[in-house]
Amino acid sequence: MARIRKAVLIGLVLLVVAAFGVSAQAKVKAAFICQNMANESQAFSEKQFMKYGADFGLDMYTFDAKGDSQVESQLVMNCIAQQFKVIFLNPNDINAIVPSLMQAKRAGLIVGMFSSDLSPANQKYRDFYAGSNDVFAGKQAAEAFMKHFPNGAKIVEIGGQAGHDAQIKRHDGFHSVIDSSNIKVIDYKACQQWSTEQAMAIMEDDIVKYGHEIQGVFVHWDNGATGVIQAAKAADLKGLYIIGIDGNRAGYNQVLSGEQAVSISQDFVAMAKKDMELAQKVVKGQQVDPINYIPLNVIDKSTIKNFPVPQW
Amino acid sequence: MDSGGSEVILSIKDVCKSFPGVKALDKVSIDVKRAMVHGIVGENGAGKSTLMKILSGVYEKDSGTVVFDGQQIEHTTPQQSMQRGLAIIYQELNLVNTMSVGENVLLGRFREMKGMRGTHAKARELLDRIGSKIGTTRLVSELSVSEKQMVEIAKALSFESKLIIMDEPSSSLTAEEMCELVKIIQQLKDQGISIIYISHKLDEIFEFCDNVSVMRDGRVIDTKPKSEFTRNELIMQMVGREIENEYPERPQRVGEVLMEVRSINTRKLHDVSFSLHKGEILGFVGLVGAGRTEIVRALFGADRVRGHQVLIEGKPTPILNPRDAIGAGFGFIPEDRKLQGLVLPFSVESNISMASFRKFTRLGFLRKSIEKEIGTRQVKALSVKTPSTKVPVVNLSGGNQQKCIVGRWLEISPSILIMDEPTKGIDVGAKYEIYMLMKDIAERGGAIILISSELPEVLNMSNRVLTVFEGRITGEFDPKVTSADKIMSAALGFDGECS
Amino acid sequence: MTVQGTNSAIRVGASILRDYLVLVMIAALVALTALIEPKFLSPENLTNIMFQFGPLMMVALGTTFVIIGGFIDLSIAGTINLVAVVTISLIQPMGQVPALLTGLATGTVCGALNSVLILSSGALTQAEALFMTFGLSTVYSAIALLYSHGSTMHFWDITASKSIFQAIGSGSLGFLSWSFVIFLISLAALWVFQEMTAEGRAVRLTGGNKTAARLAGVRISRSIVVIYAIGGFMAALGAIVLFSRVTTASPVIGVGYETNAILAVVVGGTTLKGGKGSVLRTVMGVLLVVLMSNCLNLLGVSTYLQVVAEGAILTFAIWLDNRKHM
Amino acid sequence: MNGTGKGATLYKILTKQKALIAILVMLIGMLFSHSNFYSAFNLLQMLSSTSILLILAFGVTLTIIAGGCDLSIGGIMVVAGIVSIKLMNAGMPMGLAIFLAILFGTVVGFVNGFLAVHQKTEPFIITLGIGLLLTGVAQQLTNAHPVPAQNPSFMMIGNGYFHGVPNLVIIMLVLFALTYWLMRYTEFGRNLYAIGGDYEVARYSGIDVIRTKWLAFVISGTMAALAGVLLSSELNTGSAVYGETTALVVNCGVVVGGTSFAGGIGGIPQSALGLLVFGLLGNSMNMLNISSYFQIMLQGAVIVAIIWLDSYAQKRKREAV
Repeated sequence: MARIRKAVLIGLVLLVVAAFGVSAQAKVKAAFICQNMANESQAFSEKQFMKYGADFGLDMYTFDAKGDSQVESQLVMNCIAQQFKVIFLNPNDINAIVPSLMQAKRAGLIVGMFSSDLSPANQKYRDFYAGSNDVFAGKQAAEAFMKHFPNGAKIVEIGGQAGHDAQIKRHDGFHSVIDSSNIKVIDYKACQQWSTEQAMAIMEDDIVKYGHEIQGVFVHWDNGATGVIQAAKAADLKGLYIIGIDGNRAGYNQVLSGEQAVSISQDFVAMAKKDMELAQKVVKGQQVDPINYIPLNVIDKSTIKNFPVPQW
Repeated sequence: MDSGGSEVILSIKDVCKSFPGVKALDKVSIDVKRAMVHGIVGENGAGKSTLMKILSGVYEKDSGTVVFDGQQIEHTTPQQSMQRGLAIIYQELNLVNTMSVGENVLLGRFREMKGMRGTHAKARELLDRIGSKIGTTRLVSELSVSEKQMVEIAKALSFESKLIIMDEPSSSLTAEEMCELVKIIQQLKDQGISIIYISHKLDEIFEFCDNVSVMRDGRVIDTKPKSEFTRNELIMQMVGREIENEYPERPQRVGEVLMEVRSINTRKLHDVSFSLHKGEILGFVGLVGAGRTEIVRALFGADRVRGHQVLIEGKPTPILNPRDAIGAGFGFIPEDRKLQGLVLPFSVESNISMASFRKFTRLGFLRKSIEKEIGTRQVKALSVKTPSTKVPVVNLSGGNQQKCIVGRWLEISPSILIMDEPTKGIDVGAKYEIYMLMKDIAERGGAIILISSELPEVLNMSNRVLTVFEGRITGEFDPKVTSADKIMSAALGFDGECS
Repeated sequence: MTVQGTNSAIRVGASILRDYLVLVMIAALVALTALIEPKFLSPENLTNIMFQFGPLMMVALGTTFVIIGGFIDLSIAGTINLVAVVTISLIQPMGQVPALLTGLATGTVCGALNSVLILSSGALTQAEALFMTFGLSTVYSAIALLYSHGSTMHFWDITASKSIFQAIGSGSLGFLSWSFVIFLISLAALWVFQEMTAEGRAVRLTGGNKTAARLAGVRISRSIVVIYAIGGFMAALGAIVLFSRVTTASPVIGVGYETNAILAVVVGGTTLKGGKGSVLRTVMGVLLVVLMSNCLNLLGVSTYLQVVAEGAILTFAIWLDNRKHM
Repeated sequence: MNGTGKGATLYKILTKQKALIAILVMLIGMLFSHSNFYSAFNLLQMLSSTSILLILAFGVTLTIIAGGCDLSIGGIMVVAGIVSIKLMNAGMPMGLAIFLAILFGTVVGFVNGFLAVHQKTEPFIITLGIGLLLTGVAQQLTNAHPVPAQNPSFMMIGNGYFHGVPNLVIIMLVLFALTYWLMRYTEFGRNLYAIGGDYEVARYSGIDVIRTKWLAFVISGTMAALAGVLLSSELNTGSAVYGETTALVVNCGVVVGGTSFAGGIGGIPQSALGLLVFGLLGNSMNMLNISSYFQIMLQGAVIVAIIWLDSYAQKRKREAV
C-alpha cells in the first residue's frame, strides 16, 4: 500500500518537473483556445497555430475547451492568470464566452476571434476577427443549390451536432438564403453528435420516406456526407446533388470521385496566419481592421484542380 | 408500579392473516401478563414471526383484535407501536452498521434528543441502566454480537417499553453472553416490563419463562404455565408427533488420522494445529468471534492465509482457494445460509449442482439431463420438501434450504465436510434429519468438522471437541466422559460459571 | 366461479403483458407507424433496420453478460474509439485479415484490462466497477486520440484490399446483410454460451451471489475476466461493423454507445442486480431502441422531440419492468 | 496502524482520504512550477469555476448517502438554465424567473424520487432515462440554439464579485454550510445516513424512509436547477449542449471523495474534496501546458487510480484475518 502511494507521488512530482522544464521563456506569450481537440478540423487549426506561431513572433500555447462552453470560459480565466498577452479563440458558443472575455479585456489581453465572430453588440470585447464564418458557408451552400437547380428542387438537410455553434450557423445561413428561393427543404434533422453513422441513419430513413423525390442533400459536414453517400449507394439512388462543408480530405476525395457535388472549405491555414499577423500588429501598436474575412473555397468538379490536397 | 402478576398487558384474540396461497395465522389468541416472561415456541413457519410483525405494525392483520395496555389497536406503524411501549428485537439484528451506538439506540429521534450531544447522553443513560459499558460513539460494525444485542435492548428501553418482544435473541449468542441476557431479562421483569421470548431452545424456555405458548401451522396449540409442561410434551406439541431423541447416537467407526493441520497463524489465530480422523465428528467449541469460523475458513482457503500446512493422509496439500479445497476433498457449509451458501433466486437444482460442475459438463458444455438427475437424487435422498427441482430456492423453508446445501456437498461425497452452524434457525424436526445425515456421512468413512453455538448440539454429536479461545486451541476433550462445565470453562478461557 | 375465472384470465394476461412488455411495445410501435406511414413496412426500410441495428446490437450483446455477471461496463465507448482507429489504420500496412484480428484482440484486451484492474483492487461492487470503467473509458479514448492525432481516417486512404470491411459495411448474402449474418452468428454463439456451457452458468452464479459461488468452488475471477473480455470483444466487433458501415473512423466514433447499450439491455429485461437475463431479451431491447428512432424518423418527428420520446419511452419501460418485480 | 494517538489518527485520515492526498500532492507539486498557479486570482477562479460542480455534488451526495444516485442532474441543469433565461427574455422579472426555474428542478426531483424511491426503480438507470428525456426537452425548448440572456444584471450573479471574492464561490460556500449542517445536525440528515446504512432497519425504527429518501431526490433536483441557473448566469446563455458528461463527472467526483455508493458513508466535505480533485487537476494541467490528449488520459487515470486505491484498501480491510 505504502509503496503504491509512494510511486504515485513520485510519478506526479516527476510529471510536474518535466512540465516546467518545457515552459521556455516567452517572446509574446499567446494562447489558442481550441474549441474541441477531438474534432478534426479544430485539431488541424491548432496545428497551424503551433506551426506558424514563431513566424509572427509569438510564443504559442494551446488549450482545449473539449467542446464545453464552461471549460472554455475557464480557460480564458486561466490565460489571464498565466499572464498571456494574446489569446485566440474559436468559441463553442459566441454568447457564453462573452462574460469571460469582458474579464480578459479588463485584464488587458489582446483577444482575437478565430473562425467565428461575436455578435455585433459584443464585438467590443474582442480586438479582431479572422475567419470565414459558418453563416457564410451555409449561404454559399444555398447559393450552390440555387445555381444547380434554377427551376427549384426538393432537398433534405442533415445537421451536425444539435446545439453546436457550427451546426446552428450553417443551418441559419443556409435558410437565410434558401427560404426565399424555389428550392424546398422537405426534411431537416440534426444529429446528436457529429456522427457519420447518425447522418447515414437519417439519410436511410429519408430515402425510405421520400425515395426519388430527393434531388439534393445539404449535409453540414463532409464526414457526414460520407454517410449520406453510403446510404444513397446502398439504396441505389443515383444523381443526388450533395453539398457538404469543410473541404477536408473526405470532401475533397468525394468531389474528386464525383460522389459529392460541392464541398465548401474554410482555409484554416490562412485563417490562423491572419489571426497571428493581426495580433503581431496590435502588439506593435498598429491599427488593424477588426473584421477580416477569409474567402471560402467552393470546391466542385470544375475548380478542384485549383486546390491542393487538404492536409486534414 | 402496578400489582403485576395476573393483570393482562397484551391480549390477542382470533387474529388471522393470509398471504397469497398460505394461511399464516389462523385464529391466534394469546394473553400476556404484566411483568412476566411469556415464551412462544414453534417450528419455523409456525407463524411466530408473522404474529410479531402484526404486533409491531410491519404487517396488517386480516381479522381479530389486539388489545395492548387497555387500548384496542387497529392500524399501527412500527413507530406508533414503539411509542405505545411495545418494542421488538428482531432475529436479524436491527442496527445500522455504519452509524454510532448512540445514534442507533435513538434512531430516528435526533430532533427529540436535541441533537448529537443529547442523543449520546441519553444513550449512555440507557446503556448504564442495563449495566453495559459500550462507548456510545463506537461504530456498530465494530461491535460483537452480544454487544449489538445490548444496544438493541437499550433501544427497546428508550421508549419506556411495557412489553419487549425478543425474537430468537439467543441464536447467535454464546453461553456466557446468554448469562448476561438472562440477568437483564430478570432485571426488566423486576422493573415491571413484560417479555415475549421466542425461541427454539427448550433449555431457555424452561430456564426463565413463566408461561409458554406453543404454535404450529399458524395456530396456537396450547398455552400453560411452564411448570405444567414436560419437555417431551412440548416437543411433541411443536412437531405434532413424538420425537424420542433430540440427537441420534454418535458415529461409531472412528478410524485412523485423515488430516493433519499444522500451525495456522493469522492476526486472529495463533498456532492452530489439530488432526482429524476418519469417521469422526470433530466439534469446535468457543464464543462467537473466538476464531472458530476463521479456522475453518483458513482451512478451506476462503480467506487469504499463508504459511500453514495441511497434510491429508500424510501428503502435504496446498490449499490457496476454495477450489483447491474442494479438489482436496473438502466440503463447506458456511455459517450464513443466505449470504454465503445459496444463490437465492436460482433453482433448487442449480443450487445443489453448484459444486459438482465436473460431473455434468463435458468439454465445457453443460449436460442438463445429468444436472437434473443430480438435483432429483439429492432432493430425494435428503427428502427436501419442494414441489419441483426447478423452484427458486428462496421459496423453501430454512431447513429445506440447508438441506440443499448439504446435498450440494453430498453429491461430490467429500472426505471432510465442514459444517459451520448447520442448524441455525432450523426447526426441531429438520434438525434431527440433519443430525442423522451427519452421522451417516461419518459412518461411511467421511469426517466432519462441526461448529455450533448450541453447546448441547456439539457435545451430543461430536466424538471429540476442541475448545477455542481468543484464536488458540485451549483444550481437547471427549464429550462422552467430560462434563459440559469443564469444556465450557476451557472455551471461555477461565474457570467458573455464570451466576 | 366464472367471475374468478375471468379474473385469473386477466391476471394471466397481465403477467404475459408484463413479461413480454418490450414485445408489446415493439408491436404497438410497428402497428402505429405502419398505419401512419405505410412505407415503414417496405422492403427498403426493413433492409435499413437490418443495417441500422448492427453496431448497437453487437455492443449490447456483449454488455448483457457483464450485467448478468453483476457488473457494469462504461468503457465501451473508449474501446470502440480505440478499436476503430487502430483497425482502420492497420488495413494498409498489415492487410485486412491481420488488421481485423488485431482490432478484435485490442477490444478483448481492453475488456480484460478492465477486469484485471477490477479484480486486483478487489472492487466487487457494481458502483466501483462503474466508476473504474468510466475512468478507463476516458483513458482508452485518450489513447485513440493520441494514436490518430485527432483525425478521421477514411476507406479511400486505403489502397490495399479492404473487401472484408466493405462486405461487412454494405454487402449482402442473399437477402441478409453480412452484418446481420455476423449478428446471427454472435447471437447463436452467445446464446449457447449462456445456456449450455459451464462458464455461462458460472457467470450467472457469480452474478447471483459472488460469495456463495466462490465458496462452492466456482472460479468467479475467471468469470469476471470472461464477461469483460466478451464485452470488449463484442465492442470491437461493434466498432468494426460501425466503421465499415460508414467507411470512416474517427477517435470519437463510439460516443454514447455505452449508455445506449446499457439502456437497451435493461429495457430488454435483464436486471441490473445480476444473475438474471438473457441475450434474447437484449435483442428485443435493441430492437425497440433502433425501431423507435427509425419510426420517429419516418413519422417526421424532429430530432429534439425524438430524444424526448426516447427518454420517455425508456423510462416508462424501465418503470413498468420494475413493477413486475415488486 | 500500530501507532498511537495523533500519529495513528493522521494515518487513518490519510488512508481514508485519497482525494485529500491527491489534492496535497498537486498543491505541493505546483509549488515547484514556474506558473502563476499560486496567485489569488487563479485560485479564486479555479474555485469559482468548480463551484457549479460542487453545488451539484452537494445535492447528489444526499441521494448517494441515502443509497441512491442521481444521473439526471445534467439534464435538470440545462433545462433550468434555459427556462430561467427564456422567461426573463419574455419579460418576467428576474427573481420570479429564477424561482420558477428552480421550482422546475424541484418538480423533476420529485418525479425522480417517485420513481426511484416510491416505485423502487433502480435509481441509476431511471435517472439516466430522465436525464436523456430532459436533454431532449432542452433541445426542443431552444430548437437547439443557445439563448443569450438580455438582462445584464442576470449576468452579474455568476460573474460578479463580493469584496473581491467571486459570487459563485460565496454561493457555493453558503450551500456547503447549509448542506453540511443539514447532514450533520438535523434529524433529516441523520435519517438519510440511517436509510443508506440499512434501509430496512431505518424503516423498522419508525423513520419515514420513503418520504425522507424522496426528499433527498427533491433537494438534489432543486440544487441541480440552482446550479443550472448559475451556470447560465456565468455564461449569460442557456444551451442544450452544456452538461453532457456533467452527471457522470459529478457522481464520480462524489465517490472519489470517499462517499460510498453503497450508501450511509461519506459526507458533504468528502464530496467537496472529490470534486476539487478534478477542478485542481484541470487547472494545474493547464498551468503546466500539458497537451490536451494527455490531459484527458491523466484525468481518466486519476479516477481509475483513486477508485482502485480505495477499493484495494477496502479489500485489505476485508481480508485482514
